Amino acid sequence: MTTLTMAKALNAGLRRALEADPKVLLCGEDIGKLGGVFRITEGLQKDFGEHRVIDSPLAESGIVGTAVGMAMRGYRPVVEIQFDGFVFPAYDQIVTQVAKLRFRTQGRQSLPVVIRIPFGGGIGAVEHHSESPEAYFSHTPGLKVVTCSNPSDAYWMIQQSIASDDPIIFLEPKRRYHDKGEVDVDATPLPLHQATVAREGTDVTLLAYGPMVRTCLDAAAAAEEEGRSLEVVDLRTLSPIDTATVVRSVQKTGRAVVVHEAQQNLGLGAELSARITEHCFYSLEAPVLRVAGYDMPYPPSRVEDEYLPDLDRVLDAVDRSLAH
Amino acid sequence: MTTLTMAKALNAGLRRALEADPKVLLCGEDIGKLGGVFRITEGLQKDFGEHRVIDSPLAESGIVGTAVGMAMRGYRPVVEIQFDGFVFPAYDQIVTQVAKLRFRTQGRQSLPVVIRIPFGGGIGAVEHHSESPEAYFSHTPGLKVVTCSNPSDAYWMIQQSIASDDPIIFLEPKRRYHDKGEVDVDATPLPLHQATVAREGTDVTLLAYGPMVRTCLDAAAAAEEEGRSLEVVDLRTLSPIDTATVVRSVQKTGRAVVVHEAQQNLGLGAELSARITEHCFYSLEAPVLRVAGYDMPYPPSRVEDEYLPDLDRVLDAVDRSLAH
Amino acid sequence: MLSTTTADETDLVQLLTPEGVRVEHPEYEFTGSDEEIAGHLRDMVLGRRLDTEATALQRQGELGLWASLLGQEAAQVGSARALGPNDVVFPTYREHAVALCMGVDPIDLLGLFRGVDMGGWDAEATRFRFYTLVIGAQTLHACGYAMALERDGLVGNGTKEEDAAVVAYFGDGATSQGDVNEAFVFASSYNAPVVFFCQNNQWAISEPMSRQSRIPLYKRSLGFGFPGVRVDGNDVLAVRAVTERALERARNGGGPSLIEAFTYRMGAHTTSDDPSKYRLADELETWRLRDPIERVRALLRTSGSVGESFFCDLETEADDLAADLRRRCLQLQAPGLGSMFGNVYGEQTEYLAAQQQAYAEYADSFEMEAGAR
Amino acid sequence: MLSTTTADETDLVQLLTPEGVRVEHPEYEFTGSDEEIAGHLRDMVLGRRLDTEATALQRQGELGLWASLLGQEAAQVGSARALGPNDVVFPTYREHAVALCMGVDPIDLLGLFRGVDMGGWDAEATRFRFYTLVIGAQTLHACGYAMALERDGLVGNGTKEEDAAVVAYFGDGATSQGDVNEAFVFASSYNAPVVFFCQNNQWAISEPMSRQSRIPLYKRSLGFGFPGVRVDGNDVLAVRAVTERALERARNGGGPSLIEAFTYRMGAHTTSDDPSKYRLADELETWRLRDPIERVRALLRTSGSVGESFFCDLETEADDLAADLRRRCLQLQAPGLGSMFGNVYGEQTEYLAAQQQAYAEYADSFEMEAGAR
Ligand SMILES: Cc1ncc(C[n+]2csc(CCOP(=O)(O)OP(=O)(O)O)c2C)c(N)n1
Ligand SMILES: Cc1ncc(C[n+]2csc(CCOP(=O)(O)OP(=O)(O)O)c2C)c(N)n1
Ligand SMILES: [Mg+2]
Ligand SMILES: [Mg+2]
Repeated sequence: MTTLTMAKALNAGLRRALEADPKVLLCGEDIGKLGGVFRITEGLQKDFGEHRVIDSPLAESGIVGTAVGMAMRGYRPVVEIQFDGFVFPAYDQIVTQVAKLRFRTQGRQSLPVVIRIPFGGGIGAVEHHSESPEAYFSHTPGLKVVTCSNPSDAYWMIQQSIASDDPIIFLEPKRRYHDKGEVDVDATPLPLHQATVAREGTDVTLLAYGPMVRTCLDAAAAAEEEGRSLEVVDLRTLSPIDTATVVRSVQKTGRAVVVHEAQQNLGLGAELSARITEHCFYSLEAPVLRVAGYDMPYPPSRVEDEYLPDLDRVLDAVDRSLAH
Repeated sequence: MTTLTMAKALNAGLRRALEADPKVLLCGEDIGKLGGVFRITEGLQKDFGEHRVIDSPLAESGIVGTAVGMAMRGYRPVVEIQFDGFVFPAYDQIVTQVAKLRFRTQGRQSLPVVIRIPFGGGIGAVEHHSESPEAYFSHTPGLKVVTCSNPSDAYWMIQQSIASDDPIIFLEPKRRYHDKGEVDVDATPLPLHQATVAREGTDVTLLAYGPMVRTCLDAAAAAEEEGRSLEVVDLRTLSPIDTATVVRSVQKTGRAVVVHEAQQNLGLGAELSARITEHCFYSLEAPVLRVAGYDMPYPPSRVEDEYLPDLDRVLDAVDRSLAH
Repeated sequence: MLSTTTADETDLVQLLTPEGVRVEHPEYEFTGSDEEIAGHLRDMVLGRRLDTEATALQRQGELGLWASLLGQEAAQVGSARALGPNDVVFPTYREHAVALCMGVDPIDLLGLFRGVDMGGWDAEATRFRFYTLVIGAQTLHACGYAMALERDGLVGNGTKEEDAAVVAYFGDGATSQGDVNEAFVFASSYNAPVVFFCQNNQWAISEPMSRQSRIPLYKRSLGFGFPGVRVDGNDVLAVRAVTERALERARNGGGPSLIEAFTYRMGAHTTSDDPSKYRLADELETWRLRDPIERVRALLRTSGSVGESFFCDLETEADDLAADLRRRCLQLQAPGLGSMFGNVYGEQTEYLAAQQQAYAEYADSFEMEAGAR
Repeated sequence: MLSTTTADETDLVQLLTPEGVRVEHPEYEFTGSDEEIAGHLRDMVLGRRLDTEATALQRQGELGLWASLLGQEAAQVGSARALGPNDVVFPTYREHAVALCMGVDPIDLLGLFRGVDMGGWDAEATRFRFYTLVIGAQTLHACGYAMALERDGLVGNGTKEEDAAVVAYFGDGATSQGDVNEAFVFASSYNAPVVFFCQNNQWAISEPMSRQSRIPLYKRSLGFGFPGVRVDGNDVLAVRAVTERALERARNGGGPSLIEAFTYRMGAHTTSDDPSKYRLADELETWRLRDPIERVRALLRTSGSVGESFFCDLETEADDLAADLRRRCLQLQAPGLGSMFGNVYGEQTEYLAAQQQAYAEYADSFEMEAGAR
């Protein structure tokens, strides 16, 4: 057991993946000498060389498109997109090429590409640096979308993603990069696409992922003081959603609140609400409520605290759910 | 009243917009002499000149990006994307630039760009030519997303979209281009963002848009023979959803089935289900059901009939809803 | 000459005139035997015949669409025959003759257009990757693949049998796409062993080359720091010579280069297209005189290196290919949708497995109904 | 000299040496008066002072981030001062000195970096469009705007007072983006009146120019059919002369051109960056000797065309600007989130209006709570 920040845990996970398999390559802007703007790849180019840790020209479509070509030849490229807001130049390559290749080849060609994206707000950044694009990718068949909420998951999930033969969008909650946590490098990790009950409770289920798991755990702790028992489910994988774990929890509590930073309209909350209603129609005591980013572009950072779901908004929704 | 195909109605609507406002420009690949691959712009370059009906280089990001620049100088560009599957190279310009400009300028700069996209399947096309990307755009604040289901709406909605000061993704159900319908060019059209009850009924509400409205109307006609009364709501605008009209209908019938071609996971059906459950929790007799594309890439055309929602699948869902 | 077909003729590498006369070029030379020339003719004739048959199949409703290569046989065969045994091709959707040369079973080319699959051949074994319909996307894949070759130690390693390179095909229209230009950037930056082979057939659907560039396309690479050359795309000998040189350079670690094969799309863009809307018949006439096949026939007839029977046998072979293609095309069935749920992921998801099962049950219910009748 | 800073020095247009000596160039000439030169110095000094103050404000937590222009003053002022009264600028995020020259109130530049807005100035009135953080996106906007100018009859119409053109700023790293290359395609295809002004400051965050291109960047345009020129980006006279020529050409209907201003990013990429990780101090030293401000000071001192008081006054003016900037920065408040719901659409949606109301009620409930305490 060691205590690591999420950033260091990711770095350690990448290092282990590079050591384990010579076919693993990292590519992206500024990931070499600089170690990435968040230092997630710090020291890796020095230790594994420029041929395996590749600084790319400033062109995201090019980064993903060349990764596709490398994967076609048996490599396992792990691509870094510098910020969430800069993934869109690569969107075409991701949705028309990465997501579809296996299907187009009738399952014959796998495309083990991992696309790492630091995502979400809360770090006081300028525009385009705080986006939550997960729904765009989750709606796309052929991709898998995962996100970690703590250092241990970060360490394991990045390795599992690299080992997966499916293309994976790996979302890193950048505001949690410096959160510390225990990492047991000898543990047997949970299966990658399994959700986990991060805290047990009986009254209302909070469904969250990535940066909002911490927020929900805090909310649950606060609620406990008021005598309310909230269960927190950390989805971990956004596509495919682990419906079984979600349904199990909601069938128990009868109430669900989904929490995410992304804009509400057609966000993950919509899908979770639809699935929960389909599966738990008779056990639901209240409609699934959503606490999400408002449906506007991400605002200037000085007001992001008002924009982002926080403990108060979560508890407010819990109150509304219980009032039903 | 004249009878027109949807293709001709769009052509007539574009013509009228070009006549009405010298600031209206059309841009896109092959829209000039060829009149577009679907002939929607047929004859317009001849009549309005190369300066207003502009054949663009083969580059979608360029098409949308230059349209942004033209709109900044007071023009009202109407962009044609040749097929749904080719909008993604322009995705960055659409979501980071087109969608955000007004917000970034604190409401001072409007960006009246219309992006026309023939969408959906059912025409026996090769890959990338049958996509339904509406959820990607609907999740993006700052955009409005509309789609027509009949020639009259096509005629009016394209003009209303061009007149709108907001950027609009205008989705044209290409499999309905040759459907005929009455167009009254002197009518007063419905407001652009209002849904309409395309057929009244009492037992179950079918929610559809674009190509699936025809399918749902057919299903309702077939159901009538079995003594079932289905109401069909044509959403017309996918963002913002006209929640009031949807809720009114579902409160009446107590049951809803959403039908779309797009993949189910995080499709419009998810959002509609979530909203309906929020607003109609106590009047819902069954969970909102979804009839949608399966969550795989659009398949080869010889099996698209099995992939696409059809009358039978809609009626099957109606049965399941009523069985609750 | 028409504006769209005006080239800096002086820039054009040509080794065989439209009249079938071999000419010298200061830099390039075709060193193959007469037999090889006859082989190239055969490739071109078979390619054309395949194309004609597919077009006919489309007209008869057996294919949903076809993208004809008519007029581009020399560009395709000349470049394909320049490939070494390890070289890999990333095509667009029109390189049917390249596919033939690389040993793709022609029937496998039809699946995409018939709507039964998205490519039926073995991309690995044939070294002919799948068709790409999104304009330009494959140029980046080619570049990445080339970078991977280098990482595999297969570039400039002094072992001719091992060295490999990549050819990325694309059209004149594609040169406007961001992806293609980014591919130029990456190839240049990493000195990747990739040959960018642009078939400038003068048209991108209805748009003439002049809409995409006001200078000859082969000059594009000058802006990115690697060489470009324009070759008479209807001259199979010149195309072969030029491509061979570029591939050798790439395999040896010399980096990328761009070839513009100056040719002409004799047919419609695809069977859905109607070129009469946007181009003049004159243009077609001009280019008919430059037919890539006729000039080789003329050469072989003049040189007498093959007997008349060669031509007859070739016709027969082509007809057989066509007949066989037709017969097998009619049998080409799509696998059921049910089987496709398994092709989305390597590790199937519960969610999709459930959809698959629901679909199967739903489909069964119809069959049962039908059976009950 | 270091590899990243090696230029084909012979290609470089220079009119003022680092030592402050005016030199001749066969093609370009700076024709402005000494007064104008003094004016340029003033612009550069104010730009640098603004930059220093903003950097300090960031260190003190008053700004979230700052992108320093240090070292690029001549490239920015020289190009901005070449603009005619109708010309329009599409900047990146670093053109603070251009903004100053165009009359943008410096405080308005801070909003984005303080996190209170995304651009506070009037883009219409100042003809200085908003900053664009997505690398390269603005080059297409610039190109479209230029196409619109042409449609407005404001290009080459013979009336100097009316003619207009556009300048698109971008960096060396940006040249790799698809969008920038597509902007080259569109500008070339439509002969749009746009000057592509690339500030090659040798670095894209941690990546040296050589990662983006192996040939000088000004040559990129040769691949697209329009002229490119490399100018000493630390020589304000040369930049001005070169940009003036390019703008005139554009306004007259001569079409696009590319200028590569060869300069150096003396500071970090932004205040979040740590250049010691990736570049050597030596490089900085080399470039310090080419400081864009010092050479003009030297020239003015030698020529004696301004008195010593000019320099003193300028220091005072700069200090005042800085003090004023600081004072106003501290007062810069974000409008409440509540007001922003109204900025998403021209025609507000019911859905968002409802969110706005819910937000207002929710926010009020806290205020009431707070009030009740
Ligand atoms: C990204 C994208 N945009 C648009 C299209 C539609 N489209 C298919 S082929 C074509 C023209 C291609 O021209 P060119 O590159 O010259 O190749 P050619 O067809 O002439 O071989 C277009 C616009 C597409 N397939 N992909
Ligand atoms: C599309 C996109 N990708 C990545 C980034 C992150 N980023 C911001 S500035 C920068 C480097 C830009 O370098 P250059 O174009 O040379 O401009 P400079 O900052 O040197 O002025 C990068 C990679 C971005 N803003 N946009
Ligand atoms: Mg072409
Ligand atoms: Mg730079």
